[in-house]
Amino acid sequence: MNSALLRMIAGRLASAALLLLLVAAVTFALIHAAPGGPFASDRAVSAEVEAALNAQYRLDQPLPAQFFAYLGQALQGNFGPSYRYPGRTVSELIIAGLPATLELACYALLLALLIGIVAGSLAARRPGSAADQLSMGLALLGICLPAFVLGPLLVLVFGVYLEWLPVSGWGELAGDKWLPTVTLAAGYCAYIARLTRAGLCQQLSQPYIITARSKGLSELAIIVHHALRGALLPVVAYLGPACAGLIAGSFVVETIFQIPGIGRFYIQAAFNRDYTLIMALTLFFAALIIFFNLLADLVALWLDPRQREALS
Amino acid sequence: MTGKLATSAALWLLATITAVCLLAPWLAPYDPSAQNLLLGAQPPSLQHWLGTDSFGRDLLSRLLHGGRLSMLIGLCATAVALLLGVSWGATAGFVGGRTDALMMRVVDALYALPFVMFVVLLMVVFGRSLALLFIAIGAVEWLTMARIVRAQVRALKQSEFVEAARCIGLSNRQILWRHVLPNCSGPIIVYTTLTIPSVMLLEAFLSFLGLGVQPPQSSWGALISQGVETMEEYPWLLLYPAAALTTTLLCLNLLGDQLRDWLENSSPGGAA
Amino acid sequence: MLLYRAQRCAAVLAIVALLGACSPAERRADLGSEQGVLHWGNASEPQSLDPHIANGVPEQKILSALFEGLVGKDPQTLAPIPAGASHWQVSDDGLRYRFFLRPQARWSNGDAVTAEDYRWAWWRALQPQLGNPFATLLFVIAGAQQYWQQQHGDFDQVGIRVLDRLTLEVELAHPSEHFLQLLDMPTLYPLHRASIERHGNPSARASRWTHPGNLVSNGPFRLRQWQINRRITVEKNPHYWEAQSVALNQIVFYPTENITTEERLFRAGQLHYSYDVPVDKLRYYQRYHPEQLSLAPYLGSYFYRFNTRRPELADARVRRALAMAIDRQLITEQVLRAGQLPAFAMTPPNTAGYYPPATAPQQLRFDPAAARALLAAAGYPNGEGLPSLEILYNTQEEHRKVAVAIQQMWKQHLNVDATLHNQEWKVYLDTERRGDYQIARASWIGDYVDARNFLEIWLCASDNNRTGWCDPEFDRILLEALPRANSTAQRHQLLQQAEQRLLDGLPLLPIYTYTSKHLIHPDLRGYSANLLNQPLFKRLWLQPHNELGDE
Amino acid sequence: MSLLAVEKLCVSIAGQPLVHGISMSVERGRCTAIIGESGSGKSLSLSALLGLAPGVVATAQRACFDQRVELLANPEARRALLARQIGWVSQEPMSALNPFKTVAAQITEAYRGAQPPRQRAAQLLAEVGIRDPQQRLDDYPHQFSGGMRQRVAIAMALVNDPALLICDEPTTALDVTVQAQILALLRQLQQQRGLGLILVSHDLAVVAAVADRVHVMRNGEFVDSGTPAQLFGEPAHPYTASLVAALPQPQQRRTAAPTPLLCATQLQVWRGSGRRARAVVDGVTLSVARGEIVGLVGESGSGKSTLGRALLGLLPVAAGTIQFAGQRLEANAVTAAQRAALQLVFQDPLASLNPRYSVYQTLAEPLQLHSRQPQPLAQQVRRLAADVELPERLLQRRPSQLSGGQRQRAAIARALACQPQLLVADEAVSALDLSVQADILRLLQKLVREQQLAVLFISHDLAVVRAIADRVAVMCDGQLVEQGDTATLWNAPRHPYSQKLLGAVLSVPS
Repeated sequence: MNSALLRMIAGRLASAALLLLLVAAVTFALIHAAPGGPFASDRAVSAEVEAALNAQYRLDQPLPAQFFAYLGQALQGNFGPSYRYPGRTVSELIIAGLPATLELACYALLLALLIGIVAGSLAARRPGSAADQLSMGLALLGICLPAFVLGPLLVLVFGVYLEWLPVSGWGELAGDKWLPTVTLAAGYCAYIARLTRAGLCQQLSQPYIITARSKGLSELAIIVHHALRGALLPVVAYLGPACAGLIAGSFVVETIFQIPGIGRFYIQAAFNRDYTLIMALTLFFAALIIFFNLLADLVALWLDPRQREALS
Repeated sequence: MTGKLATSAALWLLATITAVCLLAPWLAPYDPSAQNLLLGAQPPSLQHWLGTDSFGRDLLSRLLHGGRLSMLIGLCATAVALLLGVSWGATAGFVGGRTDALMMRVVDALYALPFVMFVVLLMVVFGRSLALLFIAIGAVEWLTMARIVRAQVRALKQSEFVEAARCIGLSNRQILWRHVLPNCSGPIIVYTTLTIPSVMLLEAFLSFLGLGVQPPQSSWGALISQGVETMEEYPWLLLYPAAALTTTLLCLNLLGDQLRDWLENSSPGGAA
Repeated sequence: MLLYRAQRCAAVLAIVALLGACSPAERRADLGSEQGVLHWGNASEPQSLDPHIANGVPEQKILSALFEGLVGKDPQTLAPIPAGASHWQVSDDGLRYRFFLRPQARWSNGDAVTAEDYRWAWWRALQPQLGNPFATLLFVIAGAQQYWQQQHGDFDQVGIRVLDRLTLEVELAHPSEHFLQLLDMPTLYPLHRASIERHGNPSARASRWTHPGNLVSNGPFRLRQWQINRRITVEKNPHYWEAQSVALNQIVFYPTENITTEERLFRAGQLHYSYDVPVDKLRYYQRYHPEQLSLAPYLGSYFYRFNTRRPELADARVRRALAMAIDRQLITEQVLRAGQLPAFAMTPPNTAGYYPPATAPQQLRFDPAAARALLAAAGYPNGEGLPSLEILYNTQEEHRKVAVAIQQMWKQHLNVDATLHNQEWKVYLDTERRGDYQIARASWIGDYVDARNFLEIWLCASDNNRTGWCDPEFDRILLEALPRANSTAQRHQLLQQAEQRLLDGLPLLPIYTYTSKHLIHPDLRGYSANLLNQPLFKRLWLQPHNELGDE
Repeated sequence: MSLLAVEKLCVSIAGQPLVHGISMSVERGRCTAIIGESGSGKSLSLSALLGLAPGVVATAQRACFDQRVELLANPEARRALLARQIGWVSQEPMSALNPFKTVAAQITEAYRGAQPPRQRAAQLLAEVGIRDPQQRLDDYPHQFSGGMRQRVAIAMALVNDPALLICDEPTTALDVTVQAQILALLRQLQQQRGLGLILVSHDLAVVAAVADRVHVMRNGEFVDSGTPAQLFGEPAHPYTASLVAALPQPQQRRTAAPTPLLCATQLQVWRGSGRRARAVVDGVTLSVARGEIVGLVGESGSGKSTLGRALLGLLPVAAGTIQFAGQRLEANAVTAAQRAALQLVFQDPLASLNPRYSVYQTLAEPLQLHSRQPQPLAQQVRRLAADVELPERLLQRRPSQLSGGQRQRAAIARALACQPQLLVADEAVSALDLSVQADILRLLQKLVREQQLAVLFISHDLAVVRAIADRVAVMCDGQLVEQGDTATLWNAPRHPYSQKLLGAVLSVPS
């Protein structure tokens, strides 16, 4: 069992390495295909300067050589200097932006899980009831209300009209984490609520629920102790890929609320042709997605003894 | 009861929105790019039902034309996803064995790619091209379709009626086209219905970041992103496009859900 | 069960964490006013605080708080005022400047500022590896250009001489009225050699000498904290020679990229100064808080480049027709609305006393009938036969607005179809440089107040020309006649001649002259708008307004 | 004194009455059984009585437990009873246990006694006959076999020493030998503990083996009641009589053609791949002749279905040969003629029909492929339908609009459309109600007689096989342990496994 688990993890890590290589290659090709270099600016840069800069950053070498040199460095944990911000290494920039992004993602995920599971459970308790229709209606709305619509609307209502909460920043002013968190969480919350409801409804129709009922358990106990575990399996399966979405979502939310996270960095880096930063961020996000997918699978294994059996 | 009512309401609403957007060139009261700088941004009035933007352009006309483009992108990208996903998934599921394992490995691998980032990068770098937008979005959305179709095909391949079909001597291609794919059509239709809104969402997301369709063309995402800039002064410029997008997505999702419920309940293999 | 408990714990934790961050709203600016902390909106994250690498306006603002050149500028008139040098002498031929440094000037670590610090800094500014975008500014100094182009490797041949610890002599290549202005630019600031060399090769871009704790500066403030994408804090430099008259204790620079957000922050009492004002907010401030709105002329021109290598634009009559078919008044008043001036020439009016040719507004007046006639004369009656034109601009709301308006005017007045093509900044630069465009949006912001700075980009050999337009006579005036001019009046006359040639050739479509737009907190005193939009931080102070006055 | 007394219980779902006033009672130490075909309402009435099914409305004049508690009037009291006094064992051992919890946790979840829970769980597991109970406490349900799971479910019901145990089809999904064990266990518990037992079943033999009193249920009503001997011995009510009559009865033997049509020698079939591969069929030699029905019996997992498919050339064979009509049959080189001649009928008629095809399309498809007859297609389809006694008006219907028996007829007709010589019927009647089962068996026999078909009849139901087969082969763990003439094998099984299997068969006393 344990060795099977280790084998699975090892296999996944091996394919992850391959995948990261692919990501690196594609990204590298894409950014170097892009017109305009990192040092282009409105004021013409003289040929001498450009040559000196290219030599300094090895941009004068053939592309494959650059790529392999980059890979060699990256494997040693050196992601190079930022082109846009001389004097900063890429790692430094990522570490500077990471806390805000992670914090935002964590809060949003927690909020989404909390509200999503509770709302989904309430809805599944009596399918067709007013509570069900209300929460599922809201969930549908949540799915259809993208962050870039919801965010500005929340800002308009709570920040501008009511003046209850700050409209931008992260950890700068009291309460400025509320609006970004809610904005990012809404969509996920809605999905989780729907998945929980569907999962619960499905589990509640299983014969073992009747068995549980025949033990004289209350409906709440049946949901919490029996049905929820199975019902959460689809939620867990969803959460892996959802992390990818969470990152994509953080692009928008960080832009709307001017949060100094790495999502915003990414877009800036793409605009600035900060090659090393784009490479590192893409690889970082890819690794993150792979990691979360693996994590989701491990959690599913933990939740579901049958899958554990199938593994060994 | 209410579900049925909501569904038919959604259907009618969606049909109406689609119709007026598609007929935008004939229905729109004004030229969507005709400016009236002296008029500037005006709140909704009798002349301009949804008001005007700061160039004095009629919002309703822009909304209709923008919707046309949004829907076009939604449909085309979904078609790309559908074509790719169904053929890939059906092949993998039906052939099975090592081919299947390999093909699904590819899908798994692609799943783990930060596609949104690639799309962002692609749009930053090569910008502007609508065709690229379709392809980029379609390329993101086909993976789930492939998984769904493959799972369906595999399940159906094991089913007794497919075995029966093999037993009476049908060729693989006949089995696939006559017995397997038609029975996948339910999930395919449902997922297609659900893909359209997510594609529209992705387009809107890109337009919001300034990477989607380019002026003078306009999509709902682009209108929203412009509306956000001036939402305090001219809230109608945000609210109406947002409402249009949300309503359309809502209708599509509602229909997709209803279709799925309906198919699940009526499918013979389902809980009877 | 375990799962359930874990969920509950997580839920409670999440709520506590989020709620913990919530307390009654505070107004940062008010607090800052009392503590002498200035909260300054600064647009974007600075690329670097190395004066030889940074090339943006936001960086320049921070550097001007950290460093001080030999000569400063009066915040109102921009006239040279003593700074690092207490006084200076100019030779009669205008070629030799002798600067006498203040003996009490100190670096932020207490070291004395010496003439050698200037010389070394200027040596560093001319190292090509650094990629200094403003190195060309030093070319006024004799031998600098040759050194830069590596015609000789001997820095001693460059006209910079340290006469003694506190005396620096500079020899110019030719007389330049604007030389004193240049001394206030980051590229000519002194640098603390020891602290830079401590962090490696002084001409390496990736040096860490500019990080907090490493950066040694000679200005009224010193670097205290640098949180990437959040804020940069500078604090009063106790070693500054005039420290006792610096009123501010700290300045916090915020890289708030989105101007809508910045305006909201200002309104919420979080900033003393905003980098910009959204157009749609101008009306609100003009009506309700005119005292907080600062609109001032800004030394910058907004224009379109015509690619004269394209056959359809090769005919100057077509270009002129296009230029006469736009109603600049309408654009500035209805689209831009921030008091921008319609422009009919390249150089902004009153650039250090210089005015463009007086006939220019008449030449490029809004006259649809004349424009149509010109177009017809060029062979395109009623716009027929003219291929569709494409306006290239970099993706930005304001550029789009102007382009959309112009597109509409051409359609309406000339029946000329134009399409808009926006490109992301770097792509746009690349396209423009390759000449792969018809009409491209452009702008030029003056580095210093001098008309030549605006005209020299139209030289045949200039990398900034990019239109294919080349007029030998124009080049001759600027390159040969102008350096020999021996009075300001003569100089202005030559410049006007050159500009007239430019307007005759018309490789550009002047549109408007910039204004700087800021929101200014009533507590911020000592601020005066100027053409270069350059504040003098050491002269600013904060005066908390009356408790009763708060609304 | 009755433990449970129910009078005039009515049950309805969404306003539609489904059970119309049934009355019953059960005493301590006695067993009351309810028998009926699917859809008669037997399970529904009990789960409604105990409030196990949400959305079901139950009313009764009286539904009294132990003379004290009115079950329907007081849901809270009923729930308390469920925990302590009433145990319930459900129909499906595969899904009646929560797959996510260990058996110990499930057994003791509602435990109110004083013992340490794990000890109690181990004790109960021992009592229901699970070996090494201590070791198995932390196992999950999927680690138990079907019969063991049913034992766990019974242990779970017994945790608080209930007075009444309600078993809903407790053995339906189990193999015969396991069924016999479970029934023995129930009887033993009933006697040792003085349990009152309510048993719901469709299987007359099971009921006859356990019950003291039987109610026959049909369309929501009790149509007949009595002791098993009374009911099945001399059925008074016509419905009871028809049930008894539908029990499979041994038929007279046919004479088979002397040369076998299909002959398999030393057949070996592997399933799975890589390390998990194993021989599911191992060294089987079997033959079937025209006009003969060969029964293939064995417990689930013994390899019966795999063998059947291998014989049809649907699965590749690892070793051994198959001769069909004098020619070698290879799975990867089946000729069109062979394909048509070898047909299969499945257990689940619904799953074996394309849900999107009407009966007509289903039948037309093989005809288009194979038929060389000159008549128009429609006519051929109609004749085929007539052959399997399928009314012509059903031809345009989809499978979901047909009854179970009609579907199976359609499935058989499809097989016949190819004009087969050998028909493999894989559990072809197992999913059908007793009366329908009898009809289909009759149809099969008619076809064998009229068309000189060879039939391999695979079933786990020994009574059915005994009734229909001329010869029987017994399969165990992939091997044929014994084969021979039906009557001979039944009367004197030689192999120990056959003896065990046949010994476990229950029969209805007549």
